[in-house]
Amino acid sequence: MKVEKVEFDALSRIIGHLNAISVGVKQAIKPERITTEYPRERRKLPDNFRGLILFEKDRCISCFRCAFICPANAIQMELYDNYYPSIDYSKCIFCHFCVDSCPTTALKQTKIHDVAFKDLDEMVVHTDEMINPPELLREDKITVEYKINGKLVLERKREVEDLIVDVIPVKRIEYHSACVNPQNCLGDALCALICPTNAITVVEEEGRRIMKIDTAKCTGCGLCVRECPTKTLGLVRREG
Amino acid sequence: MLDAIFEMFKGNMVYIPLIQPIVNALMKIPIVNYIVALILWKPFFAVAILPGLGGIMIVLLLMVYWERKLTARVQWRVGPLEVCRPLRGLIQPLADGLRYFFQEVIVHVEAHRPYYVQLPILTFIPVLLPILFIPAGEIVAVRSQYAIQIIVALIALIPITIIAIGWASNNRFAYIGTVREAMMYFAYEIPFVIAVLAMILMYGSGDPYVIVEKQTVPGIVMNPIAFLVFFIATLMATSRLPFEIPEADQEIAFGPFVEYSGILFGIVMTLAYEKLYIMCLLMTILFFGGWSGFAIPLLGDLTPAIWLFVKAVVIMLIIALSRSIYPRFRLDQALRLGWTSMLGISLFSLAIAVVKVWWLG
Amino acid sequence: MYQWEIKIPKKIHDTKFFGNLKIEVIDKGICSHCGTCATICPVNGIKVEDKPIYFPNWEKECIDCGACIKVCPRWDYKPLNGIGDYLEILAAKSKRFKGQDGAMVTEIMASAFEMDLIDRAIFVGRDENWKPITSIVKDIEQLFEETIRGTKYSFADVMPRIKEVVKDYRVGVIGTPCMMSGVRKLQQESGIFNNIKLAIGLFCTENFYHWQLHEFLLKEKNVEMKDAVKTDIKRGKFIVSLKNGSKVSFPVKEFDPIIPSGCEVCQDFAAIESDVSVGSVGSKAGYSSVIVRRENAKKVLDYIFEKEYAERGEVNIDAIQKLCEFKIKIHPYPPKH
Amino acid sequence: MKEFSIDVPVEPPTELKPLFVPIPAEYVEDAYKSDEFIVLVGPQHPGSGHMRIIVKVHGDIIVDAIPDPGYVHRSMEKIAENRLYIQNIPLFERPSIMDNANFNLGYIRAIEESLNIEVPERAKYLRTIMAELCRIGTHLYDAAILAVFIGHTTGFMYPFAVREIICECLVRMTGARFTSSFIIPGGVRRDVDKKVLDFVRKATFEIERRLKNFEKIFIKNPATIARLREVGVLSKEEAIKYGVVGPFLRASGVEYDVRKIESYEAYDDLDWEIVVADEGDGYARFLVRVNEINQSLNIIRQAIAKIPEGDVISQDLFEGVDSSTKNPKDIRGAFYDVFANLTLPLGETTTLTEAARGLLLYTIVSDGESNVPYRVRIVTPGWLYLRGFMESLKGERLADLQAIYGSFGYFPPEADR
Repeated sequence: MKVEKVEFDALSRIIGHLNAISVGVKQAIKPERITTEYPRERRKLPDNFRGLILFEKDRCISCFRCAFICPANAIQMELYDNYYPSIDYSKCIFCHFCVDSCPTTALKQTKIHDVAFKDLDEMVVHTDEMINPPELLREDKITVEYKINGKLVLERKREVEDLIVDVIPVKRIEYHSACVNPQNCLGDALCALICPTNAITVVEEEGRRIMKIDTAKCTGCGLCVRECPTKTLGLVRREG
Repeated sequence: MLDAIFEMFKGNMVYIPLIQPIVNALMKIPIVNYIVALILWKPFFAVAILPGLGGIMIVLLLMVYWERKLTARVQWRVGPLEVCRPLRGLIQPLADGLRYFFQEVIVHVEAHRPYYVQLPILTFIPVLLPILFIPAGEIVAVRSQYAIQIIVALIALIPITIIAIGWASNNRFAYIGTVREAMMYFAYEIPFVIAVLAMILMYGSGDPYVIVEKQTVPGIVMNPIAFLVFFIATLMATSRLPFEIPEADQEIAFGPFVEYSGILFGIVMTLAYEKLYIMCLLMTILFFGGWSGFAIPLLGDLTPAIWLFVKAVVIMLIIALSRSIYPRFRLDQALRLGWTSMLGISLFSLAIAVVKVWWLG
Repeated sequence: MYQWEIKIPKKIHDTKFFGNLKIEVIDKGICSHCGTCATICPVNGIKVEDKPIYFPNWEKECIDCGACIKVCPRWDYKPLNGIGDYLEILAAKSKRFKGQDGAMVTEIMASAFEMDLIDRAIFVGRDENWKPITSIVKDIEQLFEETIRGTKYSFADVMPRIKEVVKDYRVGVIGTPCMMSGVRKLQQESGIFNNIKLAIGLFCTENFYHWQLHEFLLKEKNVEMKDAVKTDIKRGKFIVSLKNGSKVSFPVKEFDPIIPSGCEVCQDFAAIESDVSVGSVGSKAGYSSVIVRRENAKKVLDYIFEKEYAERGEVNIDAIQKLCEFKIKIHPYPPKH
Repeated sequence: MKEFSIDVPVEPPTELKPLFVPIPAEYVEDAYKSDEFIVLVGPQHPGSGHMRIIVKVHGDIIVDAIPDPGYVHRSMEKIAENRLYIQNIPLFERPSIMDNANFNLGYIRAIEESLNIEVPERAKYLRTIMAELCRIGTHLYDAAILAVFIGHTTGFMYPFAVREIICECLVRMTGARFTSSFIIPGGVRRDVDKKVLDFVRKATFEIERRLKNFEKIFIKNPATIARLREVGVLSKEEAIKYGVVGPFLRASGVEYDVRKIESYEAYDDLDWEIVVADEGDGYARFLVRVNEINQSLNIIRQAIAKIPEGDVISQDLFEGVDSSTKNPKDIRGAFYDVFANLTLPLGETTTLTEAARGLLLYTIVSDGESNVPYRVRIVTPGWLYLRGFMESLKGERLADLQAIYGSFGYFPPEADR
């Protein structure tokens, strides 16, 4: 397709000037404004909006997947009773790879996108701060939604949108760790060291070392399987 | 001696029925009555309050706000809002001015320090000089038969101060900016003078009083071509878009004013608005019937001044729209426009005036 | 609930296991520098470089698992000697490869690749100073490179490199007799090392630290290793062939001051625990002696001769036998001094 | 006209020395000995910044222009070598955040080509829609920058307002306004529902309607035309010689578009045309992109009308992966298991993508066993047409530098990577 040639003689110039002025005047009289007065009004965001990440402790199996996948290295695992993620929002790029990686939906997206931090240290949001949404001081009374019915209309409703989204947890098959190749074992007990739930224990006796996996405690995170240097361990489907 | 001066003041005071009781009361208090008499002395009133400095202050505050607000409106935005929300951000320019006040003024090493600091303040002189000759009804500083010619001559002084500012800045961009300013000066000055000349020819006098008196039909109807030339010359002279060539912040980073900061920058930036104000006053007198308008009994002598001011301000507000419609021309294009089309149509407007005066009476 | 148990060796000294190894083997001077301990170390702490084996900061970082002691060939050392069991002894010369002698090591490895016996092989290349650089070979094409052939007479970190590939691939290893012993110990210890499908042993009297060899040749013999094209030991003489065509040769005896103490207790000349041992001793110039010890190696050799990649030569078993005995003589254990 | 050079010894300014200007001292001295002088445009430039052009002017005419790019060089290719394949997705969106979908797409296609994954049809259409939305966004952004370069503030605001609608479309589709990291090897991260696609379709008409205002006030404004016409002309031969790409090449009359020549995603199924202009001046470059916006809107409408139902993530990905969820409509829960240990087979894969500003090349070299790329090569359009940009500056006025800069839509982060 060839681009249309634009005339540039005196007449078309005058028409051009008049056109430009007419648009200017028209918009000055009746503007098609699309600005929202943000802190007082708030844009309605879709449910899949990638905002601040919340954390549900009960669901977490301490599998470190979020920390491993994070492209910005923003997630660090912190030790409480187990290892739980903490997010450094000075690094986070809101790609939500962690949310998609979480096999148990312990990490959830919210619509919160405007949080003020006092300093860089505070930007490291620890696990206990991630469980509850941050304190919200909301000035907004109006929710604005972009609606197009032939023309773009900013629909203003006097309502306050809930920023926390209900996330439907993904269906998950449960696993537990098992010793599949005992003859490979070196007895190095790295699995016991890494196990976030202390499901793997080592008892040292005279001349031998007894390794145990407590499948009841095991969350099936697969960390020991990844860590084992000799492929001794493997994940097995949990029965029942 | 003092009494003689006081008598002179008293004999030529602005009469405003609305505040006359207060004036009368104040006139009885010693010393205060001197001050009141001075303020209401017509020449002083013209220069210091309306249409002089006071007018300029109002115009500056209003114009900056209006320009931003109008541009925002055209551009589907809101504009300044947060400074005093109930007034929709009306005092934003005041806040900006305040900020300029507390900002550090940096004078760089290579600048000519005395001129660099003094010139922005000195520019007030060529700006205020034309106001001496602009009458608003009875309120006038200097009454002259050749007032229009003198005003045009004095307006021509303003670019010289800008060039001096650029010179004192001693900067490559400032240099380019001043050269552009000088070139633009030549481009618009001649058509501008010819357009004014056409109007003077039409009215047969350079006396504003005669001009206003003769405008039973506004000058814009009598000679629209001259108005067009005058209008474009105004845009060029005050370096408004599409002729914002000397400043051109994307190309040469504010040209002559590139090195200024703080309150000096604030003063320098008002220069264009002050010039615009004077041009608009002149335009009102030449094309829009000056201070003529229905009398408001309560304001007395102030009525014509208010009319003049209001008309000028309205024109300014309309001119502000040009900023959101046009991009910037290149220098050579603007020069070509000035030296060919504008010169041509200004001569045409002169011809219209000649035809009207000689053949139609 | 899963439960399994591991035997752990006895500690002689009351310190971590690496401490035991350090005292009993490394500090005693019987460490052969084979690097088996580094191969198995689960925390990758043990370092094999051009100096005695060490574990920086082991007091803290060693997790005290005892794996290093379990696999160390010199822990509780009983020297192996003699020519060992074998299925067949033969001499051969590769037609495809050109090497120091018969290039049979490269040939066997290449054939193993062709037979899809292994996916990765660990070879020792060298830089311009003849410093050994281990490289993991993925296909036959890489074997045609010049630098990975020829004997370097210096310790290389062959064993630790096994760790990188052994989890996912079948591996072929070439090494000195002590490394072969290490490989067998590894295979006893953990099933994962059964992935080492082919272990080729080299005839070895002694091996050197590269820097010592380099310095010795430079100072005593005024030979720059940069200029060398080939090093060899023939009839008790160390021969360095130089780029300009001249040769420098001197009796091996002169090396005595730089022989590492670990080698002085080693009596294994013919890599008894390997799958197949290769060396120049016992065959004519341009041929290699090959001692086939196990079935997997036998298959490879059969394949080679079936495809006629190599031609046979005459082998002199007595010569090998003689050198085995000679090594026992010069390396008595326990050492005399 | 005879010219007289002033024989006054002028000291070259010392300021050029500490600024690490990549020109020899003699160059500056020569300029100062003759009638010319050197103006540094940038790097703190009111328009775009992050880029310095060393301009030698003779009076008002540019004699020579030397680019000094690299102010926003982040060594992306090197960073990529230390990251998992999947972790590079957010990284490779960053050179040009307006154009994230196209930049993402090129990389993902290289991975897919290497792994030999068949992408589901629906995912292909969704990718096409996203790529075109980003193309419109980028063209609008460039138009806005061009407007601000020649001093038109309304021309700056209108495209950004229209871009807001595009952002709204993208946020509804992907959850992020830009840098959505939405395209993954084997498809897209999750399915987009019908309502959202309907909104996007309606939005295209709204964009078209609003662009009419923009056309009157900026595109067809005589002052704009005056500034851009016959400025920075690159003839067809020159454009090819200097390796100009994308809409800027098409503006010089070369009919070349990767989407037609090596069609990818759903472009082959849709009906659209390559936009070409003959003049090769600044205005033609601008108009080509304006017309491409219309083509893109057309593509989006067609794609939404034609989009098939079905999966959005390739089933090949789940093969051999021990993942708990294998939902072909949503990657949630299986992201790590599928992608963390993604390893490309040994070899080199190259893809060409038509990004908004032109040809975008990705080459991934894999060593066949590690889960990070051995080498990634990105050649961005900005870098390719920088030479043409500099050549077109010569002989123009200093005031035209901005107009030409804007007409090329040069985006330093994209060129510097």
